[in-house]
Amino acid sequence: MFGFTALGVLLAMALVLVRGLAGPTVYDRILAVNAFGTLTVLLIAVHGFLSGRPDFLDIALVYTLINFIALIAVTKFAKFAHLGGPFEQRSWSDV
Amino acid sequence: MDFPGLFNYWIVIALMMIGFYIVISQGNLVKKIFGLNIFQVSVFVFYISMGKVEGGTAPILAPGFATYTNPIPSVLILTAIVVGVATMAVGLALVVRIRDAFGSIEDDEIAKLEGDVT
Amino acid sequence: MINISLLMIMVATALGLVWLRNLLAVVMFSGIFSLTAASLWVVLGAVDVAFTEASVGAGIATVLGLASLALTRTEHEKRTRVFHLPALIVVLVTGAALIYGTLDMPGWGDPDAPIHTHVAPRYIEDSLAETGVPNIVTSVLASYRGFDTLGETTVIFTAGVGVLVLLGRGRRYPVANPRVAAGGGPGRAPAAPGSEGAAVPGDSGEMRFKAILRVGGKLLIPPILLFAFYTQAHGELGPGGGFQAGVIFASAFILYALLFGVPMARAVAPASVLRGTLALGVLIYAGVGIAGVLLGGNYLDYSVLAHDPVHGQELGIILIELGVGITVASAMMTVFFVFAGQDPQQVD
Amino acid sequence: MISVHQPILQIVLPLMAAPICVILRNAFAGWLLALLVTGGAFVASLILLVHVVNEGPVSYAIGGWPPPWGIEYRVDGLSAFVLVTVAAIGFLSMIFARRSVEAEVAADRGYLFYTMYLLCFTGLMGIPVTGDAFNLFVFLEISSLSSYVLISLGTDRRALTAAFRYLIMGTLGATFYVLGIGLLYMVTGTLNIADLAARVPEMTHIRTVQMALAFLTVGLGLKLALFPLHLWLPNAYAFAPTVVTVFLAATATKVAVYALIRIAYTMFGGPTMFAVMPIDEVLVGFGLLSMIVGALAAVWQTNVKRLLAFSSISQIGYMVLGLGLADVTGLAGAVVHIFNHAMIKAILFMAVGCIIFRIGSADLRDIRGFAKPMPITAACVVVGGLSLVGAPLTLGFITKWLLLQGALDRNWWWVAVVIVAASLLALVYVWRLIAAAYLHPPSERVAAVREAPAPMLLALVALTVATVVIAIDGSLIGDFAVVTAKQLLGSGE
Amino acid sequence: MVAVLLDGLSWLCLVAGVLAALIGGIGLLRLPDVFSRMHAAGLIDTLAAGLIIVGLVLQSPSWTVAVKLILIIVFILFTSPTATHALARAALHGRVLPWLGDRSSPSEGAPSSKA
Repeated sequence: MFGFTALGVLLAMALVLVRGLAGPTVYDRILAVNAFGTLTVLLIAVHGFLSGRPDFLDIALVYTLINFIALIAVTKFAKFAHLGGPFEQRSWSDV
Repeated sequence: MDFPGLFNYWIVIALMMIGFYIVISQGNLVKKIFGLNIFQVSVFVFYISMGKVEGGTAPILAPGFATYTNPIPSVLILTAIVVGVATMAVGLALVVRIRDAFGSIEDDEIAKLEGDVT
Repeated sequence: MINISLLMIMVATALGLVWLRNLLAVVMFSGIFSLTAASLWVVLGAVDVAFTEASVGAGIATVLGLASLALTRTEHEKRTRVFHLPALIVVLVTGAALIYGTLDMPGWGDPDAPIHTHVAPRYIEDSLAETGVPNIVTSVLASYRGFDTLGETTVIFTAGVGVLVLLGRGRRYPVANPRVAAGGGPGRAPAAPGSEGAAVPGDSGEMRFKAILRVGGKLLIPPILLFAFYTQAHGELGPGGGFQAGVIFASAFILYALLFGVPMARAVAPASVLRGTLALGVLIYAGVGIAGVLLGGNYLDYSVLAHDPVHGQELGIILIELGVGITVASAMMTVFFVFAGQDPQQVD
Repeated sequence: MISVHQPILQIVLPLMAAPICVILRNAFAGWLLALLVTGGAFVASLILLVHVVNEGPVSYAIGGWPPPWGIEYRVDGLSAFVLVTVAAIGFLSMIFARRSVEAEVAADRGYLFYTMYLLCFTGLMGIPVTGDAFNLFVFLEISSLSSYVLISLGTDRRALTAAFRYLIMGTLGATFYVLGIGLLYMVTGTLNIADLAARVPEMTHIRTVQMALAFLTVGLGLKLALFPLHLWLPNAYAFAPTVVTVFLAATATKVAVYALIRIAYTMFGGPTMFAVMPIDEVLVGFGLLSMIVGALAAVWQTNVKRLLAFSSISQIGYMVLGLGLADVTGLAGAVVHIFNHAMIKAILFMAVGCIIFRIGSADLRDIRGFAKPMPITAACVVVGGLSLVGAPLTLGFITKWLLLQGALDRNWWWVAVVIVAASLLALVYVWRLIAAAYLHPPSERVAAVREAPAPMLLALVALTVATVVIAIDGSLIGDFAVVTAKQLLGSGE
Repeated sequence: MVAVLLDGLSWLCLVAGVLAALIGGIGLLRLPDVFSRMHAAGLIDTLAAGLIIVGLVLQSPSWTVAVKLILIIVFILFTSPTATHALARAALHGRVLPWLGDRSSPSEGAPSSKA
């Protein structure tokens, strides 16, 4: 049962990857990456049950968070072409 | 029903060679850095796949499990991943500085610009 | 069967990378590659490594890649050389040598390969008795091969300081080498950091873009930080530990910086504090080793830290994981703030 | 009388000094800390060398776990010898460093420079003493990462591209090294060098072991700039800040040569492996190519630093040649040249540093006639140049003598001919340097110049005197190298 | 009896979830432009993820696992719509016009608008 689900999710991942590679506009690619991330989370959760060690779901949780943060960064880059702003008039020194 | 024999290693070697090819052939500096990342991640996949034991579960002791996959490749790769990210961070910082100094991040353009200022 | 298909997806992604001209796509697909590699490692049983690779490879590497693309203002590679003969020859020769090398290798996953019979069994059997930590990877990482991890923490410390040296915004006093201290990173047309007049394009679009996200962010950041502390403490029992916790802790601040801007994030985590914690983590780790020496054991020998050796090992492992977490978190934050904090308007 | 913990504290103290230097956030304090730490490390390494020569190899189990399970520090004759070289050059560069860094690195990055220097010093000190193959990779990476950043601090914008190319080739080399260690780990199951030395020699027929040696050699070949893989070195040494060039030119490649010796002879058992897989002929071939190509390229250089950088490639060819000869005298030549070349290159680059500090340019035409206003520096250049060529009564001669003997023992007379030819080529480019110093009248800018500031000159003169003193009684180093070579070839212990 | 019911129900959820994922994947491939593809991507994020995780919750051996699963689905349901919203605004800002279809002749395969 879990095996079937895992294979199904893998097939969906392949489909999403094709859209990612082919995607004409950058927004298609961002969509593909978002869907790919969610499907990976599902794959890890299903595999946890498949291998009989369901207590590894922290990894799936981390994937969700990282997927969200990477997505916000990509979208912000697609829209504003920089990640730092908004820059109020405040200067600082790093060194 | 894992495919026995060395077929898995050959795919991993193919991955390594794709990464290695990207590093050598591509002219864009950012693409070189990410090609290097691909090459390193494939070497790590090679390490972890040699630690896998048939039917062994993750190396965290739990009741009811006897065989465990080998923990040592995981330890080595934890170190190597951090080294990879550290190199990537310094590499990307250098790319930004090169862009400021030379105005381009293409290998051939920079080589031309480098030549004239002797 | 799953790992074969995951490997196939990875090969497809890697081949895609060779053809993609759009650098943003290259960065995103490198993120997908790391994510698939991490899930492959979960399938192969290396959970800690999957944890780290996902948070570092898919998270930090993608964000750093984007920040560097923003700073170099390049979207597309000039022309992609798909076919490059000399490189192809070198790659084929190396690949052939590797495949020739695999001919005598033990098969995939057979239990009596040398690496499972020579050194590994002692770790699996005795690590619980000797270090009291069920997660064998954490016990080997922190105690048996603890010096490797000290070296590794030093490497991430080097990267943090290295990025500071390369791109850090300079201080505001006259210096011998004007090029470097010009502010906004050396070699840049000087928007003098001291002057308040640095015109800043905070157009209204940016505010509206953030309205929904800011509310979402405010709700999301506390759970992420809580999850980071859970990962730090949970390192002994399940997958987790210093690196993973440090990266998740830093990603919470990176999310804050993405939504509220680097100046706000800098107010929360100023450069001086980050430099201090960057150094503090390494000193904690090395200091635990020195404490071991002072108490009569060898360097990094935790069994002398407490009355009972096993308690000592647990105490030692928790302390150095803390040191690692602090250094990794501050290194990742420093790197992102320095990358994203560059002045957006650079005169070419 | 050394304390049991000396091998480990020697590495950990510089490692802890780096974060302290970040907290100090002051360039002078950073320099002072670096000076004290490198000085302490130098004295400690001397004591360790004496102890190891008298009482034999020292072994230290880190974390209290016995060797194959925990990481072990194993210091034998060769390790202590390389350790002393690195510590000596590190200490003297720090005496030299202060004024030179102030002139070339921005003031607000001064303390970060010393942090990076301490990390590079830690990495290079950690490699010779470690007894664990993967730990060697970690310290190799610490030293490489910090040297990329140090090189990029050069004032010329081409330092950035040089640092980037060095990063790409260095990381490829390190990844090849990890791949080689992975192949080796797969068939032996252990990472400890002593344990590998016991298990690998009887496995030489396994193809995985042969490929492991190939990948390790290529990986380290990239690190020590062997002929086809040397493209990153000239620009890296030419455009880096002077102190960085002095320290890296004298130590980084030498430590990589040490690692190659340790792998080829201790881990793979030297001749037993060469019988199955002719790596030694390959190394001899590339060594000779390095010698000739390096020297030829050096002759046409106008920038003094690039001239010396190409001469470094040629001298590394000598070491790899000695390593490939695989007999006692040849290997002894390689071992002794690690120290000799470190001292000679440190002298020459320090002298060039003094010239650049005063005259401001590294171009042979601009610095013509610097002997008149800077006699001491010019004298040191002469001593360094003669040792580079291998004239009698100099350090270089000891190496050349041992290498020639090694080549003739294997009755490869043509190798001996190439060694002499390379030395003659070296004479050509050294002569260009000395001629520029003495035979040309100084331009007015050069004439108006004074000697370099006291500390820079002190470091230079100390090195030169040390070179001359050691060279006069050549047997001190020569016999030590022969004993070490016998150990490496004999039981590989 | 309860076990059989639970197994049957979770098996049903899992199959439905996989179908939803496949439909989402195919939708992502065949739909003509970015905004319509967002529906397909949304389908994967919400329906497929929800069904599969509900299927897993029914099978989970202990409470901690169930709580973790619920936490995961809450996070997914919380972050995906926000991210897709941000993406839609970015696409509009990037002047990507939704494909309105050619009312006059139902021509197949209308050109998808390029950024």
